[in-house]
Amino acid sequence: MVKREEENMAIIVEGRGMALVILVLSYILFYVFMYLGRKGREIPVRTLPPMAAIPEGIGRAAEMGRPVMFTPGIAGDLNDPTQGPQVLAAISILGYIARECAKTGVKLDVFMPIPTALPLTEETLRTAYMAEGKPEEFSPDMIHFIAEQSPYLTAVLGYFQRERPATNFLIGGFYYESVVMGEAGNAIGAFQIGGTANIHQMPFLVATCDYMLLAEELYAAGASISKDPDILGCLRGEDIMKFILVALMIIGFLLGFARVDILVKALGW
Amino acid sequence: MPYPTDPAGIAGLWVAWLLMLMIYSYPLYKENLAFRFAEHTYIGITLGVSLIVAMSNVIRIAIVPMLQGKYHYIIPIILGFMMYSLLVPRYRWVSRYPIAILVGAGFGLGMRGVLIPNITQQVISTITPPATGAGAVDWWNYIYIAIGTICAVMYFVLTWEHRGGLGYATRLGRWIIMIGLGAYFGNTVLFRMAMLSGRAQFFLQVLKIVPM
Amino acid sequence: MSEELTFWEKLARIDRRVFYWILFIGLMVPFIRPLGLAITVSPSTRDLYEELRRVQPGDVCLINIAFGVSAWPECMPATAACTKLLIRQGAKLIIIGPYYDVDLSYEELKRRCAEDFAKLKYGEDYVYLGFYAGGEAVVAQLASDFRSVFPTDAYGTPLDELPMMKNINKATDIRLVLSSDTGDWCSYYIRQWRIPYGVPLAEIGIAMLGSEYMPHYRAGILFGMSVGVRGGAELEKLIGEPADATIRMDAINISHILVIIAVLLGNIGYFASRGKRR
Amino acid sequence: MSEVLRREVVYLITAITTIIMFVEFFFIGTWSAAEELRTWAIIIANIALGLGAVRLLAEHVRNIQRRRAGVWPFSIWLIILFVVMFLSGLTGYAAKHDPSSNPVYNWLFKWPYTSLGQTLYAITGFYIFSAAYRAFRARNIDAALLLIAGCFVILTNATVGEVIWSGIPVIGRWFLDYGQVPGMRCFLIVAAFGMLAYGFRALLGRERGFYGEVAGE
Repeated sequence: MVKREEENMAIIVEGRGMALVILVLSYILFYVFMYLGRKGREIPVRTLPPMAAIPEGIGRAAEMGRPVMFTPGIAGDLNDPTQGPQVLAAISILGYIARECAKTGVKLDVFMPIPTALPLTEETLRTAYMAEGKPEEFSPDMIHFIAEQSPYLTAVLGYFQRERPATNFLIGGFYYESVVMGEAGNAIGAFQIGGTANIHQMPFLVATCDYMLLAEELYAAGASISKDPDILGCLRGEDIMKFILVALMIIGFLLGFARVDILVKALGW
Repeated sequence: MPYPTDPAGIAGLWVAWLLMLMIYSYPLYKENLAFRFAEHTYIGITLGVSLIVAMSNVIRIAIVPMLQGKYHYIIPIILGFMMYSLLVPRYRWVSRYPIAILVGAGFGLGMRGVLIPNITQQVISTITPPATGAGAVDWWNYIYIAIGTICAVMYFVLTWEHRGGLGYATRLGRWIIMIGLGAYFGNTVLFRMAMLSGRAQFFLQVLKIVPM
Repeated sequence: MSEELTFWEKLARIDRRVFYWILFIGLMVPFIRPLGLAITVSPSTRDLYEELRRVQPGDVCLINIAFGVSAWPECMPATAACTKLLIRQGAKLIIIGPYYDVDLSYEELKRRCAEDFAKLKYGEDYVYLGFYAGGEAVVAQLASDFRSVFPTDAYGTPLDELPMMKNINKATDIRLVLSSDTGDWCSYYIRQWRIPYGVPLAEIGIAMLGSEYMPHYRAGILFGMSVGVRGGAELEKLIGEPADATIRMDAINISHILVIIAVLLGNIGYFASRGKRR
Repeated sequence: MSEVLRREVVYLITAITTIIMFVEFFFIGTWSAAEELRTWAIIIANIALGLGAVRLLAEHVRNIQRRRAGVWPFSIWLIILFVVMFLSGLTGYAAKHDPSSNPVYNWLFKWPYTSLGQTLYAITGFYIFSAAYRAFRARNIDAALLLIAGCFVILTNATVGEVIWSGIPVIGRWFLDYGQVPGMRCFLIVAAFGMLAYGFRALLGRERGFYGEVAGE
């Protein structure tokens, strides 16, 4: 299936060597700490307030007798390099939210504008309700599909005032809809938890949500709930990579004053 | 767009104008029948447009090449239709196969795509000193960006407690992040207001208060 | 909640709809009565203008309309001003766009530069190749072989039958590229055109991209940059033809002042009512 | 056996696809498989839209059947519009390979559709305004920094800023060109690691949350 046309001494594409080193190094670190985690090594993790607030948000909905809304933003199809992984991370978090909703009997509405993610969403909800012993409460009607960004936004806006959800989860790959949903959600007094790795939308979710998962936290959210050794191990690996980068930056920064660019060249390899 | 002269154009213009007001009745007043009408109009039309576009994409990317001899394109077409197994409870799991390819492609492209622009290039830009002949201001910016980036990255250390030295660094990091978010927010205001002013202008244009 | 609110508390809790009405009406005012506040030209716009002025008659320039109809208010003024300038320099234009409503945008562009386009002959002085899809891969393809992406122009005429396109088939045949974006298209052109082939490139899209591409502009990768509608207004000033963006800048000014006033009210209300509570 | 088919094979396909993308990126050579898989993914995603359409229409048919208060007449309207749009587009496409060649499709696309698009795109103007009013309050140092940076940039973008004080654009430009850089850069870096770790677990078949499986079970 794969054919190589040219034989050359160099096998790595020019300028991508360091990227490969970083990838391999990260993977090794992730693996080592995942292994240690499974062996029972304790890895402390900073609690993520947004995750801790999920039960609070759902409890609030139960008290008020109103639904809970979840949406991953317009994002992109699962094969989209930047949006796809965010959608998947959001669906993982949705699994937890759904279980909490099933426990408390709160109605959950999911607005999912991504057709390729529909099967995963359905499967996740079904499993969550099953795990709580209430499979009969799950129905595919909980998932609302709307094609394209702006119509999806209008549908969510209409839903907000018609159904008045008590809690909104805006977690995933957001674009311009973030600020509108965040503010419109605020206007109906909803408690809101946001999350995205799309830098251009972070300011708006920070401004309009009560809690917010920023960048990496979106992917790591699972750890603070499940204490899954795999996720914790990866987190430790990520932290060590961050320290390595910080060390490189400190050294490079100091070398910069002497105008020694050896590190710049090495990183560009 | 010039002010239309044909009846269909004039009707279109007024329909567009009314639909705009129906949508804006939501922020300016509250959810109401007019908004609901515009909402459902939009969802219905867009679903039609998207399906037509998706269909022509499939014809262009898959069917035409297949008819020209790339017979293996029948595979992704079958995989695509495997997604519809979701509608048949017994065979729901079949939809996982096409999804596995999408997820794999997304992760593969995503992970390889972040290494250079998000990691190495960001470090390189952080440690590249200002050009020769740079003034004090340039050096100050160099120091600010380097220290700021380092502290902000430290803020995201999740498996160590933020105490001692790390505590100071992360607090500074948090401030730096807030400055970034504030500046980004402020910059977006320009774009959004330009768009909204376009609608305000359209409101007047249709009424012929200002020329089109 | 039901207790009587003080004036300061009310100030901190003004109903959103009050702001929305003020904003929508405020934005209409300058269209009826322009304020004409002065506009200063920023260095990135000036660099853009200077480089466009260096275009020689007969040079072929590519204009990438990477915005949809929804972004006309922000992107169209700068695109129109640059198009006018290029036509006056005697450049030949190739116009393309990756959004499927690009036909409407192209018609609008022609309408805004009607006087200039009237002097040109289609096929000899400018061509419209129309819609293309497929993201960065297609931009790369375009750099090496135009005809594989656009076998014909938007009207179905084969490229070889268009006199202007006779010797044009790859990135190096192009004098410069202007990309007006709402998304990532400029970075595709940076990676696939600017870096490998050295084709001069400028971004003339939405304001948010101004921050994103500022490092590229500073590094000399982009020869110039027009930032949103403000860039459009600056270009209109430079070519001496105030148009849409100049008027719109008044609306921008009003809206920005309103935002600042709202922020001040919010803070005054917040601090005054907090003081009371203590 | 069916468990293997339902789970392990799926993870294996994900992993192989991911690795093919890596190989193409890092190693010199012509890797047509990667290009091919990407095209496949695009085809699959386009076909999947029909699934969404089925779901959307089913929801509105249910609304009508159950006479859902306040909504069901609109559901009828939605379905009528969809049918008109789809059939007219189809006729146009069949005739000239261009849906817009049908006048009904063209009219609906040119007026209601684009106008609603512009309207919704611009509606953010309202919400960003009220978001600034509520969020830009100096409750603590964090919020104060957000406020200061935001206000300077807002006044810099408007020409009126320099009329108020000539220093405003200087400071505002500093925030835009330098002030925001470290914060944004840090997000790029940490989000990248988040994705690497998440993708790594998916590659090993250990991240199954999105496949509807609860971790640890």
